[in-house]
Amino acid sequence: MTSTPILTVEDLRISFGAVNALNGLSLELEPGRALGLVGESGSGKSAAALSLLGLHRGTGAQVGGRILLHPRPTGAGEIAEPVDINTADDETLRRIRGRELAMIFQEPLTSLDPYHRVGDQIAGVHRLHFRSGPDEARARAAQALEQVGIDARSKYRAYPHEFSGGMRQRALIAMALVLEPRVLVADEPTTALDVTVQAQILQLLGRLREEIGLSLILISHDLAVVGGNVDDVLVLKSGDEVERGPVREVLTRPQHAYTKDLLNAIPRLDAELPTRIAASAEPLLKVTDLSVVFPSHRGSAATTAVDGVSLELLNGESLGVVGESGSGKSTLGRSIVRLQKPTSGRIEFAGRDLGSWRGKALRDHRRDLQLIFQDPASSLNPRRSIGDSIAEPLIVHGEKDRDRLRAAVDGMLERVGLDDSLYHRYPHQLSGGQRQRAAIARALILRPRLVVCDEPVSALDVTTQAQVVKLLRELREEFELTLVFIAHDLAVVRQVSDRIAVMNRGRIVELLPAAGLHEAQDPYTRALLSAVPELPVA
Amino acid sequence: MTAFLVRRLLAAAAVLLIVAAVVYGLFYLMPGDPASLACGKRCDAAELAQVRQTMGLNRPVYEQFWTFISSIFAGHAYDNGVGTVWCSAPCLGYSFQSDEPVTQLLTQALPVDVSLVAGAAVLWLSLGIGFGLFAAMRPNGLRDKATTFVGLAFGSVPIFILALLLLLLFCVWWQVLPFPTFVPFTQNVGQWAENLLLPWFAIALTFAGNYLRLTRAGVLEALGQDHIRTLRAYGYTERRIVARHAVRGALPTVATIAAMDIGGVLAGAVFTESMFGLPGLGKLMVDSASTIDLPVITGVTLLASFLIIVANTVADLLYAVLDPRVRIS
Amino acid sequence: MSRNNDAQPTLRARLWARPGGRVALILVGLIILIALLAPVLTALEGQDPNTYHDNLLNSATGGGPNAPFGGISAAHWLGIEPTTGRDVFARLVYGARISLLVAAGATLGQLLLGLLVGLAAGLGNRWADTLLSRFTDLVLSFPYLFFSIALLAIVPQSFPRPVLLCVILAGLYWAPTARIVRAETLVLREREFVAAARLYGASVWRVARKEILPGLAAPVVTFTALMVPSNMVAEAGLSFLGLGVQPPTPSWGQMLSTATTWFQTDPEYVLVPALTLLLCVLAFVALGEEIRRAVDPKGAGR
Amino acid sequence: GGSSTTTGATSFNAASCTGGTLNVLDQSTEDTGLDPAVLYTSGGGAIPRLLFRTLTTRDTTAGAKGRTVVPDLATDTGEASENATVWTYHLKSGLKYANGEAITSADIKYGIERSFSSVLAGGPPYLRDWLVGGSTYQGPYGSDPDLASITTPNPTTIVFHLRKPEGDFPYLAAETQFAPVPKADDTGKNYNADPVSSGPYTIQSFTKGKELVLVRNTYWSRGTDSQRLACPDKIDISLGLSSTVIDQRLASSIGQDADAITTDTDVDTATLAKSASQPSLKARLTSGNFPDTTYLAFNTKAAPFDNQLVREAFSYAVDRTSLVNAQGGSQLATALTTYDPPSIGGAYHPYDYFPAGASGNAAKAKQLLAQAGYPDGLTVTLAYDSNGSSYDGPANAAALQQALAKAGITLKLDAIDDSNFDAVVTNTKTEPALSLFSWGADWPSGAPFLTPIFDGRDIVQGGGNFNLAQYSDPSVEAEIDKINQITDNSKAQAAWGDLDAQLGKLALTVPLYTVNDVVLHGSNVKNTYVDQWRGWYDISSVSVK
Ligand SMILES: Nc1ncnc2c1ncn2[C@@H]1O[C@H](COP(=O)(O)OP(=O)(O)OP(=O)(O)O)[C@@H](O)[C@H]1O
Ligand SMILES: Nc1ncnc2c1ncn2[C@@H]1O[C@H](COP(=O)(O)OP(=O)(O)OP(=O)(O)O)[C@@H](O)[C@H]1O
Ligand SMILES: [Mg+2]
Ligand SMILES: [Mg+2]
Repeated sequence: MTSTPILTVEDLRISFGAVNALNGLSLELEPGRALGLVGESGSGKSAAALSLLGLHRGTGAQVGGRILLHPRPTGAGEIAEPVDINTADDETLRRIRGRELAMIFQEPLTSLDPYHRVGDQIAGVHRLHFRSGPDEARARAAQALEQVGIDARSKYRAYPHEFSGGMRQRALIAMALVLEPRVLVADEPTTALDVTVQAQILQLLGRLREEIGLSLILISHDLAVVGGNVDDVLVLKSGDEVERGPVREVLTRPQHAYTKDLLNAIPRLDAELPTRIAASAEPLLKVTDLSVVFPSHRGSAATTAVDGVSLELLNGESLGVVGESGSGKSTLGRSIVRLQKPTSGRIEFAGRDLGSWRGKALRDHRRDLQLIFQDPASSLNPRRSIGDSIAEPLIVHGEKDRDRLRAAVDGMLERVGLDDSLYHRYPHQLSGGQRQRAAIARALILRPRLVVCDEPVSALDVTTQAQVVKLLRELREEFELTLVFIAHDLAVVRQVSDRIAVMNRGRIVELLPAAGLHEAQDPYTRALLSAVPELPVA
Repeated sequence: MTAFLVRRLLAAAAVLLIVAAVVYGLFYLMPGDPASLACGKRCDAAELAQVRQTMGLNRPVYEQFWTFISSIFAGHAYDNGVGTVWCSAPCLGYSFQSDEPVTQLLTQALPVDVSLVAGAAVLWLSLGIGFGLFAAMRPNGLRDKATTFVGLAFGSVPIFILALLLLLLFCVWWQVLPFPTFVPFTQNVGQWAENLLLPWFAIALTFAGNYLRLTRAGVLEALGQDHIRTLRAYGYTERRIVARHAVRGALPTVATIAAMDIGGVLAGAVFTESMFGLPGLGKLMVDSASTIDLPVITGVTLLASFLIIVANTVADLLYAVLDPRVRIS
Repeated sequence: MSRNNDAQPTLRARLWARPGGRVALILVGLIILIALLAPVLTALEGQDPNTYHDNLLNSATGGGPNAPFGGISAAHWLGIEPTTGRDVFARLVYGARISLLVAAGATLGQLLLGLLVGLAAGLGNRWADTLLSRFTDLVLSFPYLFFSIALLAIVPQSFPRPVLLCVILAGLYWAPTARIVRAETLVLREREFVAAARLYGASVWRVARKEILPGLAAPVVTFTALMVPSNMVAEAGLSFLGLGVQPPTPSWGQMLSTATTWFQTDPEYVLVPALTLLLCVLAFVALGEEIRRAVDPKGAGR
Repeated sequence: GGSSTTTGATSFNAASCTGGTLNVLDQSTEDTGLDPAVLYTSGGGAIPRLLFRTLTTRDTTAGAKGRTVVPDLATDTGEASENATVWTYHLKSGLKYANGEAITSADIKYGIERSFSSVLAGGPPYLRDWLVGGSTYQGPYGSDPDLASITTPNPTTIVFHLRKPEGDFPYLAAETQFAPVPKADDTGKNYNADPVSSGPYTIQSFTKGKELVLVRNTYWSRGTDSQRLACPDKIDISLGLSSTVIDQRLASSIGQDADAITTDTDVDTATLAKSASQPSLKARLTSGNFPDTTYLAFNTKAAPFDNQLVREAFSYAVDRTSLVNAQGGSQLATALTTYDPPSIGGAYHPYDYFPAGASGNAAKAKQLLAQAGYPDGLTVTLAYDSNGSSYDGPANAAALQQALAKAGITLKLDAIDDSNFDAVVTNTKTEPALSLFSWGADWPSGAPFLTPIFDGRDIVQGGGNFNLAQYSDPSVEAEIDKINQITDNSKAQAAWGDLDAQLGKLALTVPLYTVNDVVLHGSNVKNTYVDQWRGWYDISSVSVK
């Protein structure tokens, strides 16, 4: 391509006080091209993205270097001269934001104003930049919503909280689209989503590039996601560029060791399976015809979250549970540890009916059944230190001696690979991976026999994900754990589980050995398999 | 929504019944004899007994209570010793000390409090929200600290001191306003407002500080949220962001507290009324408490409770209306 | 980035580390100290709060102080009270005891009741919640002044007034705290760390104490810091209606209410308690604000 | 006190004083309305006297002469029978109500009869006590409507038959109970909202707790009434104001407040202090007296006050200066060592048997206490009215506590709620050993001042007892009866004064002070004086022209 670049970034440096988030990034973006920005958590991707729109202003972050936005080739645009985002005055910046450069934020759940209707928010943006009348703005907003696959007729007047995560993500994209910007910066647009929705969104972005010649900067820690959707890729590590090039090039023939690590950490459906850990023959958990129905509530219809599920789990076995969002995985998991009361059916644990336990007896038995929550950040009390949180179960079960407590917690911290100096840290002072380890430590400190892991890795970047998966395997061996491993990522589940249950609409549609995933018969399972993003092969 | 209101109405009725019962209970524990107060300083035993009978005080408490409750719905005929007075429903009893049905006393007093709250609320909301926004524009700056300090200072002065200060300043020293008397709105709007200006300010200044804090905190919290960053990323001006979006985050709380404060003032602004000599519910309450005029005490208390309950219900509704994430149930 | 220190500093240390917190702590400490040291301070001045100084008053013109500026002198640091000649400084520092005692007692009562009812409603089953919430609404809809008047009249005078004031203020004002606590508890109990606690067998009581309470700290502390001064003002209001502590016991509210008539001729007499009250309010509000920031682990650096 | 100030005398002319609107700023709410049977006034009150004419009334002149009784509806102050048990009055001619009808003696009788009805209770107790058959009569609404001891031989004559001699009857005849009430217009309890006026004004509108507006009674004329000038055309009375607001409004005297006056609010101590340096303000201050005494009341049936030495010790120990200061200084109160205050006129007989000096004689008190068997002092409880604004309120209690402490007496304070104070103290069953009490005369004579307090026959069991000492001595009672027969007022008063001096030696009470009323008026109000009967402005005399 010969066209002149839209965006030129020269020696971009960003630091937050003593922390250097980015140490001199340079890049050029041409119309219609897509650039992938990858790197593990904390490598400076979001910081860079925010700086492109000048969003670090007034936050105390120091931004150095130049970010030049070039005028539209036709000259019809609003800017005639190249503008340096870093030095532009507020008014110029205001006109550029959204109109020239639009951004989709990493956290779609909170990026919409909860007090205004989604449609109105999109229309408002249109009015702001085009000085359009209310009717025209409304029509354009509706059109943009339809474009991202949201039914404008029924959803225009909805509030953000009435949207699912995927819909909010798409609403944000619609907001960007309504302005027909030249560059879209999409910061992890799919992390929070399950594979099927993720695929939809990536498709949409691709279509837009073709249709309106949008340039795209796609940020992700997932090389597989980036793989099929960008032209060039740039790998960041701790604020430094380690490698860049055409995506196929980089992914198939990585030069830098770090890029190789990233690639290796990606769970693959075709990866070799680790050796099975032997399970004993006696059953530990027996679920018979379990159903959980959430009664209708405030106008919404009753939901059958789990619908007649039966399972048997041997002592020491690991069962993977997959299925798309809302298929009842968490509800099943919570029922097993009795956080959720089943509507009908029976759960036997070590030959005893779980439902018969009450009060004190129930509290005593609880130690055998633990759950590792989907989101480690919310399952650790933000106002208690990690150490206290891990010690708490022991205290509840009668341990009073401070020294012994401390020793136990330190031992456990060490076991999950955390330094015991972290004892007094609060959850927000840890990285995501560290938090997940802490949550695991708390679940294991009572030496449970069965642990349900509810999506323990979906919030983590690939490298951390790989570490946690490895840790779980080791712990299984060491503590003779029986594991229920819930995830929506088939590739991850496959690595941890002996058998895999595929759930759809509350039912187990297929139960396969991990090794036999490819032989899946159920059309739904096949659909899931095909939605997994794959790395391009050389 | 209707179900919510119906449920609230039933709950309110129950609450009012309990309040009335508690008032009756307290009344019988209270020292002092309303009959002997009504009878005068030098009243002999026979006379006292007569008075007691006329006032219905010789009947058992529960009977008196029942009469009270039933007359709310059915009205009641009171024998005032000379003839019978018919007190039609909703009859809240008959004050033997002022020889008037309580309902009439209440309807005379209520306009005062309605007038008080009408102006005061407008003032305190505009002062509080206005200065709250002003303070939030540059948090921790000089003007933020100054406005917050002034707001707090006014809020911490007992209202009777503030009222006095206002009287001295405006009526005695500068002589720009008349000493307040209550002129009904229907009689002369101009005089109504002129006379109530000082009471309005007295109430508003004590309250505004709280609204300032709430608005400021709400706006600052909202400004730290992600969706504000979205607005910035789409080119909104900072003023528009604060005035149209950030302030929305503070509104549910502000509106809720405002509804409750309005209920509180409606239910009787005792100090304001007594300092400015306004014949509202608060004054009626204090006066009737000192003469232990049970029917009036009960009537005022019930009306006050009712107003507070209404305000609380409005507060809940407002919260739900202003925060789309909250559903009324 | 996060600090790497081992032991977490205590709340006091964290407060102290913040300049605003230090000022607030010092102010509040000073106020408490003044109240505690009232006998010492008055001894230093050489006065006591109850001795009349009729010789210093101008009996012919209403009983105000003879000397200008409210009779401020080396012997009477803040002047003397009109019509009695009692020492204002002595009454102020002794009054601090009553005012603080009433405010602290009432606030504590409100806090305990509010926490108890709010937590029970927030953590209990639907029945308990409905019942307690209605009860809270009931108390909230009591016109408090009438009930104060009635209760203060009912309870015999032999019952110590400061305690009674605490009980009444606590008994009638806990509802807002309970409401806040309940609302916050309802939010917190849905959080996964509460589910986690139930999962390892913690009792409801322990969940309330260890998991919910720390989360309530920020909103409740901020709210409570405002309750202290508002209780002081409430005491002043009741004194104004003649319902506060009985003479000769001094309290700020009483000083304020008797001072109203002296606004023009002896402004100093009004200003002393009014400014003291203001200072107290500011100190407590600042303390509340600082505590709120300090208990919020994310706010530690802010 | 004693002397009165008259301002604007130069410009005031009774002949041309009519016109304008007088504004009255009052604290009173008049919640109980204006029923002449229910009102408990002294000398006909301030506002009631504008609506109700009575058989006699007070002399509307400034100074001591204002304490004398003069005829009003009647032609004279009453013809007494030989021993003052039968009193006869004749009405003036041409007397009319505001509705144009003639006033008859039967109406006066009916008005008095009404006051016996229990539904119209509240007035003074004397009629019930003095009239033959009064103690059993139930008022005109019952089965036995007629009170035989009042006869009306013709429409202009009325005769009262008393069961015992009462030389003070003419004073009583000035109370509103002696106002005529036309039977046809009697609405019972509701009469209080719109009574038929016999005075110079009639009610235009009346909202209890808020406002009372009076306009001229066109049937009234100065020709039949020598005691009221009735200058303003209209009198607008604002009710239920706070004392601070009244004080400030009168002091600043702006706009309509220049034409304002008050009938129930003393000047603020602070305003008083300000007046010292502001002659223009001082010129608008008037002072006067209502004869009253605030005193320490001993229950002599209770230890330790059954011991006269202890009572004397208390008399020595009190510090009257601090009490006077607590009232707002020497302009507002005067220390008192006699039970009868000077303002009562002839019945005042100065004495000081237990000289405490200005600030108490602690040494003497200690000595007496030791003598009485309390060498180490003693602890007693003082009951007082907790309402801060009442005369016997908390400020006094605190001052007494300080003074008595010097004599080794520890005073524990028992504040009793205002609404309950009288009930507790005046009930012999619940009366405390020591209480702080005050007494005001229903009219300026020794009789209503001494009889209820020291007559043993007036000890009422179970409520309404004002003989707090519970003192009874047949010789004193005989003396009281003897004085009551004297119809020559000055002789009677002198005899009352002597009786007071005789009782004073027993230390049955410790008189503390008497209150002086210092009142402010708007700058435009003329002919203002405070009558020496009640201590308030005489509205019937003032003018705004
Ligand atoms: N507001 C801030 N204050 C201080 N440090 C910050 C701030 N924002 C980011 N950082 C730090 O800057 C570095 C880069 O952060 P950035 O958010 O760009 O990471 P990222 O690559 O987007 O990671 P992720 O994949 O987790 O989103 C990190 O070390 C982070 O801790
Ligand atoms: N407390 C609840 N009340 C009502 N409905 C619920 C509740 N919890 C879950 N559901 C519904 O039950 C169904 C299953 O939810 P569940 O959380 O088990 O899904 P999941 O498979 O874990 O999904 P995800 O991958 O998004 O975590 C969904 O439709 C959900 O909306
Ligand atoms: Mg990021
Ligand atoms: Mg789930």
